[in-house]
Amino acid sequence: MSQPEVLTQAFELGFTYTRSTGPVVGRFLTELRDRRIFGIKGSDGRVIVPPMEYDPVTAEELSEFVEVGQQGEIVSFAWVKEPRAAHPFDRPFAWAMIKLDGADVAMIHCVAAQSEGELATGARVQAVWADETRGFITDIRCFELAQEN
Amino acid sequence: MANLAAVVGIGQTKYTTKRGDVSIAGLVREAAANALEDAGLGWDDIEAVIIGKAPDMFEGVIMPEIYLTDALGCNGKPMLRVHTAGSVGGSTALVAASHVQSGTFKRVLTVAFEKQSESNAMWALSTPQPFSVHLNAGAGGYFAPIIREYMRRSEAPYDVGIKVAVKDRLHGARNPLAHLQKPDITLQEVEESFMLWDPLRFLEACPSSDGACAMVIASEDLAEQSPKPPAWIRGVAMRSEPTMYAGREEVSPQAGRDCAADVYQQAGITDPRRDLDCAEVYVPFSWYEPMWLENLGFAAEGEGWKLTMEGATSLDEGGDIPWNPSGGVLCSNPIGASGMIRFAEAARQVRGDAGAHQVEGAKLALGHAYGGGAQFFSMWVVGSEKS
Amino acid sequence: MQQIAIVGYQQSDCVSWAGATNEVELIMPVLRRVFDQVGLANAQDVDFVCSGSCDYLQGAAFAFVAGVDALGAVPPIKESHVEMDAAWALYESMLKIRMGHAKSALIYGFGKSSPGELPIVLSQQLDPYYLAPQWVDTISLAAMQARLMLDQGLITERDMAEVVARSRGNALNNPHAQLSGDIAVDELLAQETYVSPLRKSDCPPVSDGASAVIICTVEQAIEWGVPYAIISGIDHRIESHNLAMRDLTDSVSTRQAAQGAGMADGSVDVAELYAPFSHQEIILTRALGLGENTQVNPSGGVLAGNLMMASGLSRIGELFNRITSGEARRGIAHATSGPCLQHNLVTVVESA
Amino acid sequence: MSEEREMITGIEAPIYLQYKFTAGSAPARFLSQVKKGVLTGQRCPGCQNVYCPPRGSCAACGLPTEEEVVLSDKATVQSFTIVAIPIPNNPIQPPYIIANLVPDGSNISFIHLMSECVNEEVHIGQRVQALWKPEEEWDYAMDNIRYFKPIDEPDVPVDRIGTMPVTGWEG
Repeated sequence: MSQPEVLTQAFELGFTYTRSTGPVVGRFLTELRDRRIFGIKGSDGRVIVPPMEYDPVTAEELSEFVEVGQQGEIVSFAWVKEPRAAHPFDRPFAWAMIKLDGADVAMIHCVAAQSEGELATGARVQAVWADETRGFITDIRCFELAQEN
Repeated sequence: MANLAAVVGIGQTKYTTKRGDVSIAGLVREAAANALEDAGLGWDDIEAVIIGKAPDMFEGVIMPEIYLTDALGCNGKPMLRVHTAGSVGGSTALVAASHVQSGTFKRVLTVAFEKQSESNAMWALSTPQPFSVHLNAGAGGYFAPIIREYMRRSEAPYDVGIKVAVKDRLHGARNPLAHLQKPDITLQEVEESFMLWDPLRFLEACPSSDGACAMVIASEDLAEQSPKPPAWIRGVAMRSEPTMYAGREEVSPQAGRDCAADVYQQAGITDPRRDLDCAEVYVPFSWYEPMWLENLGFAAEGEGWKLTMEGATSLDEGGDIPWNPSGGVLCSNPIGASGMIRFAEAARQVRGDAGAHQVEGAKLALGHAYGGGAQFFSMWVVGSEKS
Repeated sequence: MQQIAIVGYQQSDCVSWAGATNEVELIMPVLRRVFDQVGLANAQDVDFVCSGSCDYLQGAAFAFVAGVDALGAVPPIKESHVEMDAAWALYESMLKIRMGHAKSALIYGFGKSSPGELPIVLSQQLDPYYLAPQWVDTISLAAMQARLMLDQGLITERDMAEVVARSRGNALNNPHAQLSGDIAVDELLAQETYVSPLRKSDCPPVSDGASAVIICTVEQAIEWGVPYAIISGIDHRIESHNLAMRDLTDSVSTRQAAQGAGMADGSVDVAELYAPFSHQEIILTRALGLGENTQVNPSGGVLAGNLMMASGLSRIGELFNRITSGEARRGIAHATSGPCLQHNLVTVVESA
Repeated sequence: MSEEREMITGIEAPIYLQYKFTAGSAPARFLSQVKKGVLTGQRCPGCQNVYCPPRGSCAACGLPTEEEVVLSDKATVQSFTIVAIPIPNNPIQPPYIIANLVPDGSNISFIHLMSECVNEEVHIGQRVQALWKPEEEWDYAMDNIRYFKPIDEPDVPVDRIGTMPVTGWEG
């Protein structure tokens, strides 16, 4: 029997999906475009950012939007020393759970910092907006340590 | 012996090219909420959720049950995701039924969906793979040669497919949820439509749709208390065979014949054309009606097209065995949901709740789905009576 | 509820790259071995077949269809598939047996994770509007979960390293493990962080492979005359997809599943937990209330080799091995799906 | 009043994933031979049927296929379709014929292009032969065969398609 060679070839599985957002996600992204951050009130009154369409406990549709602050505190974070090609930075950065002022539930986004040592749970961060906003989650380009007032 | 189970709630979305007004969760939720409302139930009444869809590549969301948990009120409950290619809507319903028929659960919700407008179905079904010839011509390219072989064997006239295309679109015009609404369609219009995959014309093929379908399936005692008539599940069957093997019968796959024999035996059906009142059968390309008429035993081999041409499967012509009174896959095709829609529409018929496409007095109906290279089959028979 | 027996389990080696082995070539040898173990010719000798896999691992739609080519499915068979870990395929198979439509079932799971960048591929499981477009990888999510525990004083880095050291040590006795060895906790702690606070050793390796299990009614097991263990309970539960809505330091759904499966009805001599990250083993152990009388992951667990879509099924199989070998009388197997232990399944297995 | 902007109702989500594909052992053996201009199949040790291209198993028996069989590049049309619409990822412009072809010596068909034919005259049972690219362009790919074209041999009766020996069809 013939011996096979090992045949390896790279390929890309790619498509640009066209997602419709529905009213809740759409409202959040619309506000992002206008550089505002909105959450939604859950059935227990907690403010969830980004807004969920359906309450995790009661399964009811949610609709009460609340604007939250653009600063908040780090609840937890992961320091990425070696960013992957798909990641938003090509230098070390953090993914973090960030509880924005006025929100009760953290959102996950990236944080720019020089080193892991700059960051800590409880550290205050603020949103940095993209130069052009278009109604996409990356309109918040990243968070960075908040300036002391 | 399996416990008795019944469909007690059915919910669907309107099928359309693009549901631009909802998220993926919103689409799935709409069908589920409609099913709950139909059953007179709330989210807390549901013990488990069984969800199905075709390849994740259609929406680019991997294992979407993970993201859909909250939309389906599933936090703290079991959730199972089925994927058996195009038959998935049917097999999802069967897996859901097994949750109740096994005596494990009293009442479950099952949902199947596709939001095909998020991508391009043709792309998702023919993504490039290294070292293979890029000749994949979509589902039509796969099935057209098989149809050609059926035409050769059966010596059916060329216009059988055209007749099916018109018949199902006229059925669909009675169904407000159907995607294609073509009440004025003519044989000539179908015949003159663009040839896509010779011998298949544009109007002989299914559309690409967004949509979701859901059902609530309950145990015997709960079904009896249900506010609307239950559709009793009288038989369930699945069969699979490989896509390709030497000597495979592609025109009338053995898996389809075996699956039908199994489900008929459970439901006590000896002559499907006589014993069943109607059938919702997965016909994505017009010629698959005569082919499945034979495969499912409604007609002898080589004779299926005659039933079609006689009008036996047409509601409008007063046929004795209407096929796809809802308009079928030829009118609406959210791939992952298409099988479940067949199963749900069969249940609607025996509940007497099919509106303008109701088959008068329907008591026993077949739901059918197939997928892959016509190699995965799932079927159920539902009835207005328990036995 | 009808008792159901496990009669066979086989797994391939966990390898970082399966090389020139396609899906059917990956599955066939494992199926051959599990059929031989029970004395069956092929899939025609069981009443139902169910598999678990994920198209995106290898990047092709309908990856599972190739699995059917390994079965000898002519004449046609009763067969189904979940786009989940095959532990859920076993769950579906149990329902089929309980409803009387099968007396036996073959379950298999397979994954070739090596072709893609697994942590990035799995980012596309997340919320498609808020998280997937950010490409938040699964290791980073687990790292945030670990930090929550560290910050709250629920664990120390040493605790995590101890899990890893035990896993590697236990894996010395597992011929299919990818990572094994005698490694000191201090040695692990001396390694630098990877996605901080996780070290590479806290994360599972990327593995290719497959596993298979055969289950049947007790009557069938007796008729076949093979050793068997009894599945006395099985349940699974999912939690909110919003990670921040969950208490990530606990696993509520694992506890619910264990309760549903009747774990508390007897002793738990051994627990095979699908904990992809070291701290998650601690979360699970605590959520389940496992004490010193329970041996955790004698196989080495998935830190020693992680067959995506098969690891959950393998946990059940490994437990079966412990029980039929007489090392344990009763135990639990756990499977997970989704980021940070979102969806969990618990199976209770007892000696016959 | 500030300028009212439209609500966001949709987004574009680019999902581009990179993979490194490795052909399985059976396909790799097959492609290694195709690179030399030779079509091969693999025989099932159970039912003795020959699969081309081989995928590693006889799907009917569930057995690994090992024995390699050299096939002819002459084939019979089992069925075909004329594709009239452009297909994503497919560079060929319609209309073109995709045929299910069984090479002599094999018991199963594969799909490939047919050309140098009158579309209306293509039929089941027709005899065709591979038209290979120039040898210097051969790679590990089935498109070393540019297409199949009709040859002047009598049709194979329908019930014998898929049973031709590698020595061919005498008519």
